Amino acid sequence: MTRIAVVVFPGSNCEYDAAAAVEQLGASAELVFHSATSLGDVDGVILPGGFAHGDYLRPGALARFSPVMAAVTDFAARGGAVLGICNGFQVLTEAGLLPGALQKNRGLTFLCQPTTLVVVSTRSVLTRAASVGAELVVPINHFSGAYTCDDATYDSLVAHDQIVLRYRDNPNGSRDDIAGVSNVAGNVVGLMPHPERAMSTLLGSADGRVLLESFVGLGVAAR
Amino acid sequence: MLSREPNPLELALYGVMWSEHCSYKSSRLHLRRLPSKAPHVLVGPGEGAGVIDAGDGIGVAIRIESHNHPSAIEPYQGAATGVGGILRDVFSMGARPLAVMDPLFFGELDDARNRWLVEGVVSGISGYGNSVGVPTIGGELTFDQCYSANPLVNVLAVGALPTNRLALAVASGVGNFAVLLGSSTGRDGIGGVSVLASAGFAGDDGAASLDDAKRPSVQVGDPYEEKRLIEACLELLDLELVVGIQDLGGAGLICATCETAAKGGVGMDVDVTAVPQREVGMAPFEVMTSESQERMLAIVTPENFDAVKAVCDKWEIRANVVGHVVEPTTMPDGSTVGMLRVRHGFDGEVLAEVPASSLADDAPLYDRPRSRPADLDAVWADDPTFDEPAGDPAADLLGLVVDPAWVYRQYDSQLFLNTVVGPGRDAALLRLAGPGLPASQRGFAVSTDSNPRWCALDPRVGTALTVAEGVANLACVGASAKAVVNCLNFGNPEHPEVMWQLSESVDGMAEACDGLSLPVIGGNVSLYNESGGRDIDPTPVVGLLGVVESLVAPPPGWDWREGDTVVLVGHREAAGETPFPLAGSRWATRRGRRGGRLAGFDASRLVSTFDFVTGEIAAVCAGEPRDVTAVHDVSGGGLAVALAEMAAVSGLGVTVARLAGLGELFAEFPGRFVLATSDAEAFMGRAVNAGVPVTMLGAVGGDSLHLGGLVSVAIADISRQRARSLEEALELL
Amino acid sequence: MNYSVIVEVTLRPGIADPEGATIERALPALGFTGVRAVRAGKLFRFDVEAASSDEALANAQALAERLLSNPVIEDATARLEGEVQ
Amino acid sequence: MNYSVIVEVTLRPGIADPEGATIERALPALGFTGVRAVRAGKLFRFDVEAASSDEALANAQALAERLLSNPVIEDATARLEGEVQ
Ligand SMILES: Nc1ncnc2c1ncn2[C@@H]1O[C@H](COP(=O)(O)OP(=O)(O)O)[C@@H](O)[C@H]1O
Ligand SMILES: [Mg+2]
Repeated sequence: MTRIAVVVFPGSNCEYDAAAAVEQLGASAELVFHSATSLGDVDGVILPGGFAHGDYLRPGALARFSPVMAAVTDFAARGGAVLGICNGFQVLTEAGLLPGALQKNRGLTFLCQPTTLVVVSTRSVLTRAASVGAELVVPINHFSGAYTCDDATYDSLVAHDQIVLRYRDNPNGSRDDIAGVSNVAGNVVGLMPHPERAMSTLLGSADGRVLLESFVGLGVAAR
Repeated sequence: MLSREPNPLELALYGVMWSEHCSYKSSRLHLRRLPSKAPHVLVGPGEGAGVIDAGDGIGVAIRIESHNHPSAIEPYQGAATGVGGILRDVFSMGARPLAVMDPLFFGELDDARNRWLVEGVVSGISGYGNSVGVPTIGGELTFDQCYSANPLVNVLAVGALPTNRLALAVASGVGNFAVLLGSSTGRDGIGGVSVLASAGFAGDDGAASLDDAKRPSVQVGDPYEEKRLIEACLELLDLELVVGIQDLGGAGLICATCETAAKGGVGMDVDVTAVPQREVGMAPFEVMTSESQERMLAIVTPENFDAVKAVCDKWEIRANVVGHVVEPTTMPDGSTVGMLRVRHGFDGEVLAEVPASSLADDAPLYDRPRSRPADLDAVWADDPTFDEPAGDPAADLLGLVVDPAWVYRQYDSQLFLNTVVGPGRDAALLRLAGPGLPASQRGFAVSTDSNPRWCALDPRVGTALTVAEGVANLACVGASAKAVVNCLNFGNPEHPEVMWQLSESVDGMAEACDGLSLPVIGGNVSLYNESGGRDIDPTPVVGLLGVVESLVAPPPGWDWREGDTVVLVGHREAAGETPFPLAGSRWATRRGRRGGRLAGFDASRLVSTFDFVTGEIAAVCAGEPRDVTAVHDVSGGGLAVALAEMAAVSGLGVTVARLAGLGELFAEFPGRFVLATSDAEAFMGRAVNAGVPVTMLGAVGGDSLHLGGLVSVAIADISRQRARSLEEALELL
Repeated sequence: MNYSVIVEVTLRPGIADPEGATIERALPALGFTGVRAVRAGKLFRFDVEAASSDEALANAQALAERLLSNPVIEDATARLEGEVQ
Repeated sequence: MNYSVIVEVTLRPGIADPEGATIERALPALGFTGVRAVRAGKLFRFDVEAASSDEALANAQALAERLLSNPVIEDATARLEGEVQ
C-alpha cells in the first residue's frame, strides 16, 4: 500500500483533510509532526494547507526552518514525491524547493471560492494521470496566492515545462495565471488550489481526484 | 456579604463581576421565561455553550455572543477577538469547533466610517477564523442608520464532541491545581467588560475623545496561539487529564476562578505572582481582571500535572499553576463558604478574600422599569400596506437583490471537508464529522436570523417570526430544528422603552419556541447599543441548530431547470381579503416607510408547512428519488426576491401568471417556500395529502422574470445587480 | 516640489504583538541568540508633491494617521527622506 | 551590550505591490492629492546583545536577510538605533 506522510506544522489545519483524501484513494496516511527529523518509510510527502506558525512574518517563512524540513529536502533530492498544497506550496517556495514566491492576492482579500484549473503539463507527480487541456473545478482558499517570479525564472519555468496548472479565470493576480508549478524533475509540486476539497460531488466537485490519484499512484511508481 | 468593609481590591473585583456584561443584572429576570428543556438537551444555558445529543454518540455544542463595542473602536481586532472568545466557549465544553457564523449590522454605506468598519470587521473575522482553522459557514449582513458608529458584531460557533468527552467548568478536589493555559497576561482590556459593554456611545462629544478614553481596552487576538490552545485542550480532555476546564473571557482570571470554585462548592487560593505577565509592574487588580486573549483555566490533580505540562510543551503552550483548590471555610454560624483568596505568593499576603459564590452568583437582580413606547400606536397606524403607491416594482426588485459573496468569499467555509451547503444559501449544512468523532452519516445545519425592521414595529411578534424564519431556513436543507441560541442586542436598559422591547422580545421568543417545540440552550445579551444618542432598533439574533438524519446526497439548491414547474408552498393572498402586510418589509423600508402592523405568529399553521418541506428535502439528502429540483424560503424582499435569486442562480426565468398585488410580491413573513419540481402532479399530490397549502406559480424557461404583470425584468440585469451592489456601495468597484 | 517620505507604523506600547512574539520564539532554533523585544510594524514609502518640505511632512503625517494606521492601537510617524525629481 | 536595531523590508524594484497600489487609488477620495509611488513594506524593531555595535549590526543584517525577508521578492536593510540598557 502506498504510504504518504502528511506533515503537521503548528498552525497547519488541512492535515486531516489531506489524510482523508489520500485514504479515500486507498493509500495510507501518517501525520508527521514538524519536530520529527525523519519521515519514516514513506512513498510520498504532503505539506498540507493551513497557517503554519500563524503565517507570521510571511507564509512559510518560519515553517521552512522546522526540523522536518531537512528530511523533506533530502527526500525530494532523492526523487521522492513531494506535494505542497496552499500553505504547503508557500513553505516549499520559502525553502527553495520550488522557484518563485507567493504574494498577497491582487484584491488584498482572502479568497475562498471554486476555480477552474487548466492542466498545462503532465510531467509532474500531480498531473501524470490527467490530460493536457483538461479543465478541473477545484476550490482555492488563500490570502497570499499570487505567484511571482522574475523574468529569468519565468523563462526557465516555461523552458522546463514546470508550469503544471493555470487558472482559467485568474482570481488573484498570479503571474501568467499560474496555479501550480513543479521543480525541473517533476517530483516536487506546489499548487494553491485544494484538490483534497474536490473529492466528492457531495461537497461540490470530484475533479481533484485525478490529481491526488496521480500523486498516490503513478507518481510514486515512476520514481 | 462580608461582615466587614471590603478593601479597594475586593470592591473593584465586585465592580467588574457585577457589571452588566458579566452579571446580566438587567436581563436575568426576563431570560428565565425562555423554555430550555428537551430530552435531547445535554447542557442548557449557563455553561460555556449549550450541547444537544445529535445521535450516534455525538454531541453538538453551540453558542453565540456579541463583540459590538470593541468592534466599534478597532474593527479588525474587535471582530477577531470575538471569534476567538466564542471558540473558547465551545472547546471548553470538550467540543472541537467545526463552524463559525457572523451576523453583522452596520450603518449605511454612504458614510466613510461605516465602510471602514465593514472592511475592518470582515477582515478581522477572516483573519482570525481562517487562521485558527475553523470554517465560517454563514452569517448575516444588515445595513441600517441605527447602527451607525455602533455596529453589531455577533459571532456564533458550533462544535462537536463524543458525548463521553463532555467537560464542565467546575473546580473540585481539595489540593487540585488551577492551571492557567495559553498567553501571558498583559494590560489588555482592563475593565473592558465594564468600561466597554456597559456604557453607551455618547455620540455628541465626538468619536475622538471617546476613543481616547477607551484606548487601553483594545485587545489583540492571536489565532496561532488559539489554534495550539484548541489542539492542546482537546488532547488534555481526550487523555482525561483535567477535572474541569473554563475559558477566560470577560473579567478574565477573576471570573474563571470564582465561577469554577462556586460551581464546585470549594475555595480557591490564587497567586497573582504565579501568573505569567507580559508587562512589568502590573497591579493585582490588573492581573485578575485583564482580558488578555487565548487563555484557559484547567483544574488538574497534582499527579497529572506533569502529563499536562508535556501536552502543553508539545503544542508550545504555557501552563502555570496559578491557584490551589482549598476547603470551604466554616463560618461562625456553622455554614461553609468557598472563599476566593487573591494572594501575593501562595504563602504570602492575602490581598482579597471574598466568597466565590457572592462574586459569581449574587449580583443584584434589577427589575428595571418598562414602558410601551408612547408613539407605538401612531407608528402602527402609518401602514404602507394600504397607501404606498406601486411605483416601479421592477426597479424596486433590482434595488433589493444583494449577494453578500464579497463577505463570505473572504472566509474559509470548507475546512474539514464537511461543508455540503456553504454560505450564500438559506442555511449551512455540514456533515457531522470531525477528527476524533464517532463515524456518522448525519448532518447538522445552522442558520442565524434577525429582523430589526420587524422588531422595531413589534418586538414580540417580530422575534417570534424571526425564530420561525430560522426554522424555515433549516427546512430548505432538510434539517429538523433541535435548539435555539440567541443574542439580544438592545439599547440602553435605563430607558424604559428599551426594557419593554427586551421583555416583549423574550416573550415572543418563548412563545415561538413553545409553539415549535424548541429549547433555548444558550444566549447572550448586549445592552447600551446606542448611536448618536439614539437606541438601536431591537435586534434579537436567533441561531438555529438542526439535524439531518441521513446525509448522503446534497439537498436541492436554488437552481431550477428548464421545464420544471415552480410551486409555492404556503399561503397565497386570497382575493377580497386583507392584502399581505408590507409593514416592516425591506421594500417598505427602502421607501422610507417604517410603520404598520406585522402579520401574526401562528405556530400550528407553520409547523405543518415546515414539517412537509423538511421531509421533502430530507428525503433528497437521504438519497431517495424525488422530483424536487430546487428550494428556497420566502424571506427578506418577499416572493419577488426569492424568485429573482433562484432565476439569477439558474440563469433561467419563470413566468408567474397571477399575483394579487404588491403584498404578494414584497411582503415578508415566514411559512412560504418556493420549490421547483420535475413532476408537478406528484408533488402537488404529496402537499395536498400533508394538508399544506400549495399552488403552481409557473413554468421555468426564458431569460426574464415575469411576475403577474407587475414585474418584467431580464435575468442578466438581476445577476449583474446582485453581484455588484455590495462592492459598489463599499466603493470597491 | 516632490519629496520622498517614509512612514513607520508600530503597535503602541503595551499592545500585544503576536507576530513579534512568534518570531522571537522561533529565533533560538534558527541559531540566533541574544535577540529580544521583537516588534513587527509596517513601513510605507511614497512621494508627496508640496510647496515646502514642511508641508510635505505635514501631509504625510496626516495621511499616516488617517489612513495608514489606527491610532487606537498604532503609532505612526512620517519622516522626510529627501527631494525627488 | 544591548543595541536597538531597526530592519526595513521593502519589495524589490519591479515586483508588483498590490498594497501600495490600493492605497494610492484610495487617496484622492480621502482628499489626499499629489501622493504617488506608494510602496508598502515591513518594519521590525528589536534588541540585539553583542560585544560591539558592528557585531550587533552584522547579526541584525544576517537575521534580516535569512529570515525577515524573502530574497526572491524583498530587500532588507538593518540599521542601528542606539544602545539600550
Ligand atoms: N456576514 C456574513 N458572513 C457569512 N455569510 C453571510 C453573511 N451575511 C450573509 N451571509 C450568507 O448569505 C446568505 C444570505 O443571507 P440572508 O439573506 O440573511 O439569508 P436568509 O434570508 O435565507 O436568512 C446566507 O447563506 C448567509 O449565511
Ligand atoms: Mg432563507
